[in-house]
Amino acid sequence: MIRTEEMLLNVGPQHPSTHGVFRLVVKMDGERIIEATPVVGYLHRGTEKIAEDLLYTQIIPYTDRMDYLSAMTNNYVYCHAVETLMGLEVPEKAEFLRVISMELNRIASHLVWWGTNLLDLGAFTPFLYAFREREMILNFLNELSGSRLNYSYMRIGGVKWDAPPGWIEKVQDFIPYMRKQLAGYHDFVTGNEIFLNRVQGIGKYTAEDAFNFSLSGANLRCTGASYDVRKDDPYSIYNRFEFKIPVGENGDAFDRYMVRMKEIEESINIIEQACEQFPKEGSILGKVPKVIKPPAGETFVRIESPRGEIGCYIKSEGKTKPYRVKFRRPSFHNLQILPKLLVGESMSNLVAILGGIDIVLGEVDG
Amino acid sequence: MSSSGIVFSIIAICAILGGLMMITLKKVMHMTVAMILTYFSIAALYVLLTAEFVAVAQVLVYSGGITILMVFGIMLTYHKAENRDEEKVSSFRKLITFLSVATLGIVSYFLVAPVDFVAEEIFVGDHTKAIGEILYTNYIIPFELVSILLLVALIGAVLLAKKDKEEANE
Amino acid sequence: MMNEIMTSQPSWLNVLKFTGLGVALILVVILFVTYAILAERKVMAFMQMRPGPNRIGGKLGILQTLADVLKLLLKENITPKSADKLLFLVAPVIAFAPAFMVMAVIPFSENVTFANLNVGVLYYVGISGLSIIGIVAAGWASNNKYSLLGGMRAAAQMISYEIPLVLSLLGVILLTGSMNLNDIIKAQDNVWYIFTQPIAFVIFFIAAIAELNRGPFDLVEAESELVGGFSTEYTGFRWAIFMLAEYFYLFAMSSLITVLFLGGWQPVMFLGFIPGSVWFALKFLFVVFLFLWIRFTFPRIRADQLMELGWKVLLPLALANVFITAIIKEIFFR
Amino acid sequence: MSSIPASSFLLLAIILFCIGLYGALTKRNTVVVLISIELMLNAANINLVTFSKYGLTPNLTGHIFSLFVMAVAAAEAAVALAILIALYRNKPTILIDEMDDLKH
Repeated sequence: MIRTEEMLLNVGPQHPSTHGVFRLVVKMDGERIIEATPVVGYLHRGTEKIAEDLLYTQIIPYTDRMDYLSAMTNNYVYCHAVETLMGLEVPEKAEFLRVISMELNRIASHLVWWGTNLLDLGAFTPFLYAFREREMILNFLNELSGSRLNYSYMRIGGVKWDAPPGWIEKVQDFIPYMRKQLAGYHDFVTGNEIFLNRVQGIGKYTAEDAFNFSLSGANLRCTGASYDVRKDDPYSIYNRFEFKIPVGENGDAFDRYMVRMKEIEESINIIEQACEQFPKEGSILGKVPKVIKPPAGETFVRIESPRGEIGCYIKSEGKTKPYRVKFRRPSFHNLQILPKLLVGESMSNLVAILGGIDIVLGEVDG
Repeated sequence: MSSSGIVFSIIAICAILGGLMMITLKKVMHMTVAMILTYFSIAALYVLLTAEFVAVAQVLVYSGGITILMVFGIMLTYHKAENRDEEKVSSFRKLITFLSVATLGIVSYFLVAPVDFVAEEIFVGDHTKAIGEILYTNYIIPFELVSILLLVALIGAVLLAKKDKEEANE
Repeated sequence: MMNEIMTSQPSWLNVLKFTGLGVALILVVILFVTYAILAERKVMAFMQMRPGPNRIGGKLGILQTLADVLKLLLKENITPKSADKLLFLVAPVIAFAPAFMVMAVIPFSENVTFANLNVGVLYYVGISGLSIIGIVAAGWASNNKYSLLGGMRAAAQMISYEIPLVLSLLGVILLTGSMNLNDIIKAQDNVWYIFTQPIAFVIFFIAAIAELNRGPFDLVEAESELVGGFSTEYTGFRWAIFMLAEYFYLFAMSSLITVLFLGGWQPVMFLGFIPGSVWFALKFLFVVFLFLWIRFTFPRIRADQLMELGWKVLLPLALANVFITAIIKEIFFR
Repeated sequence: MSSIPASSFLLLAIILFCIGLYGALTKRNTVVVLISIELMLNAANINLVTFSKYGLTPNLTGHIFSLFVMAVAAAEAAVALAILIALYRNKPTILIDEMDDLKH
């Protein structure tokens, strides 16, 4: 390597592969990255600060905008936190609807990741395939919540709407179709030699590193550490369903890819079981007081979002507005390992690694 | 003037123009681009001399060669003030060099001017085939030697440019 | 034709004749390019389950490309403030001119060859290599880091792929005993070279994709990595010139593959009553379709992997192919 | 064809050779010096090819020699650039008269 002059390159905030307004200042020697510094905050909206001045119910729409690809899980973690604080009982039917919608959302989110990650790697077509299936899921969620992206479907103590007639059957019909398509995805991409060369052995780290950087979700499970809040700290009614936690071995970009692909399968399994056990009767909203005023105290709950462990901390002083709301946003934590991974890699690997981490900038910047 | 005469004049003007631009321009990139003109004109000249194979070889070798030189020019001088190198050469030295080179040119002109051979059709048919046959019969030993030279140059260049051990460990 | 120009007396008639022929060829190629772009978008849309261009010129979007070109013509030609103005202007020309020059040697049918050079194959390879200089120059002159990286990648890619490309041709040249493209077509009277030189075909095809800078080897532009590579700073018609050059090369390279490996205008047996130009067009369109298909199927390869493929896989394979072909020819076809 | 006298080719070769020589002597940038040397070799090539068409015994030998010259020029350029890299690693300069240290 000739020691040519180092070059400072601003990747982003306007760059096709930064998935939003994310900036990465990389110092390069030719195409080799010497140092990478992520610069976040371009999309910071101060959700947590705004929440301090809102009624408890008014905060729900703000949670949609954090991880806009899986708004359901964000809704849920917030509602779950308030419910824990108030000790509210959630009706069974509502829990089923929550689980089905969350898992559908997880599939939709992973599909976006699948498409965009391959787009980063230079394959254009898978993106459109992924969006075909995502479109169907968005239609389901649209029928359920009246919105395609920012659902605000969850309510404190239940959900907003009951499933429309025939909705569960439609979702059940979708399950075999999605399985078939998933097999097609594997045929199309997973066995591709160029794809394997691009992701195998790229952005490798160990389980220890992952824990030290407090990674979660597929970014943690790709190293072989089996940790999933749905299993390890079950919430909602996840303990009623049978599903596996897919883990990787090497902790490289390919394992992250495989873990997410298998997670789609497991989500399908959960939806299948949930649809079978779905109670026909029952209310969708628990006994919730007119004015939500949790008793003084604090709580922290965590659930598994498509991107990892999302947590919500609420401190209440017994008023109608929270004293402090704090979200543990998994994308933000997952991003922390990026500078370590990028050193010594090339520009092409940069997009592969960044795409493999699967960040959503709305969540990173809060 | 026949059409070949016109073609020759155009080619000659292009070649000289490229050369002059190479000397006068300041940036390495501009110089290399100017040289494309010259090398390409020389290739055209070969076509005029019915040496198609040599012409094509010229284009093939120099299009790659120029690209490499450009890359080196960029790699080693990027961001640096390129015209720094002009200032340091004194105009006296330039003048002296110019005068001596011009003298050489004029002297050789008088040597060359009386040359008046007649062009002959040296070979009717496929030049390329004939060149190949001669290369593999009369000139087989020089040909093999050149291939060995190229191989040695290749290996030598790789070794020279290879990373030092301690540097790789850094 | 070349010798005709040389020997003919200069007259306005001749000038008109040759200019007219050149203009006719350029019009044909531009017509192809117009519809190649439309076809690319339509094929891509078909493979991706969407309608594709369908607004301008009826449901098939027949006038879409024209509208696009019009748009590009009307756009402002921006020159970045810190760009090297002269080279920025000249680079598209350097990239485009060879793209048209290579058309001269390709025999489109029995009678239509513009220059029947006896070094046709080498001429094509040599001239097409010149375009890279334009791309490197464009990358440097833009004074943009992404462009520079794109330009450097172009140079590296060209060096790694030119050699397997030429070497894979040697097998064909050995079997024909000539570098004249017309002779190569005539030598495929009975059997196409794709059957006798399958390895050469595969190597040539891969190297051709790299040479054309098309997916999966489109590292030079690599929009997800380098934004637009060498053409990041180019706008309006200058950018269009680069695109035009790219599609000209698509045309030329598909024609060359048709000539070298698919028998050019030679008909498939029993179907000799169909004119040669139709056969040429059919094979040619098939090759173009292959290029498009590959582009939409594969992810982009990484720069170092590309060079590894070029130097460590394709080059030894091409050498082995030449060696084996030589031996076989020496033993069986003496 | 025969209307161009041999001397015009030779004259062009002289002019290009002189330009190359002048460049090689006055330029300080190694890359440019290399280009200039290549130009001189090219000028010599023009002579070789010219005399293989014109002259007392025209034959293809001129073509062959010009091909050899090209091969040698390529080898020379490759080695020169490799040396340049090796030098550049020790001392980041490509100015030819600053490379006069025998030892770094």
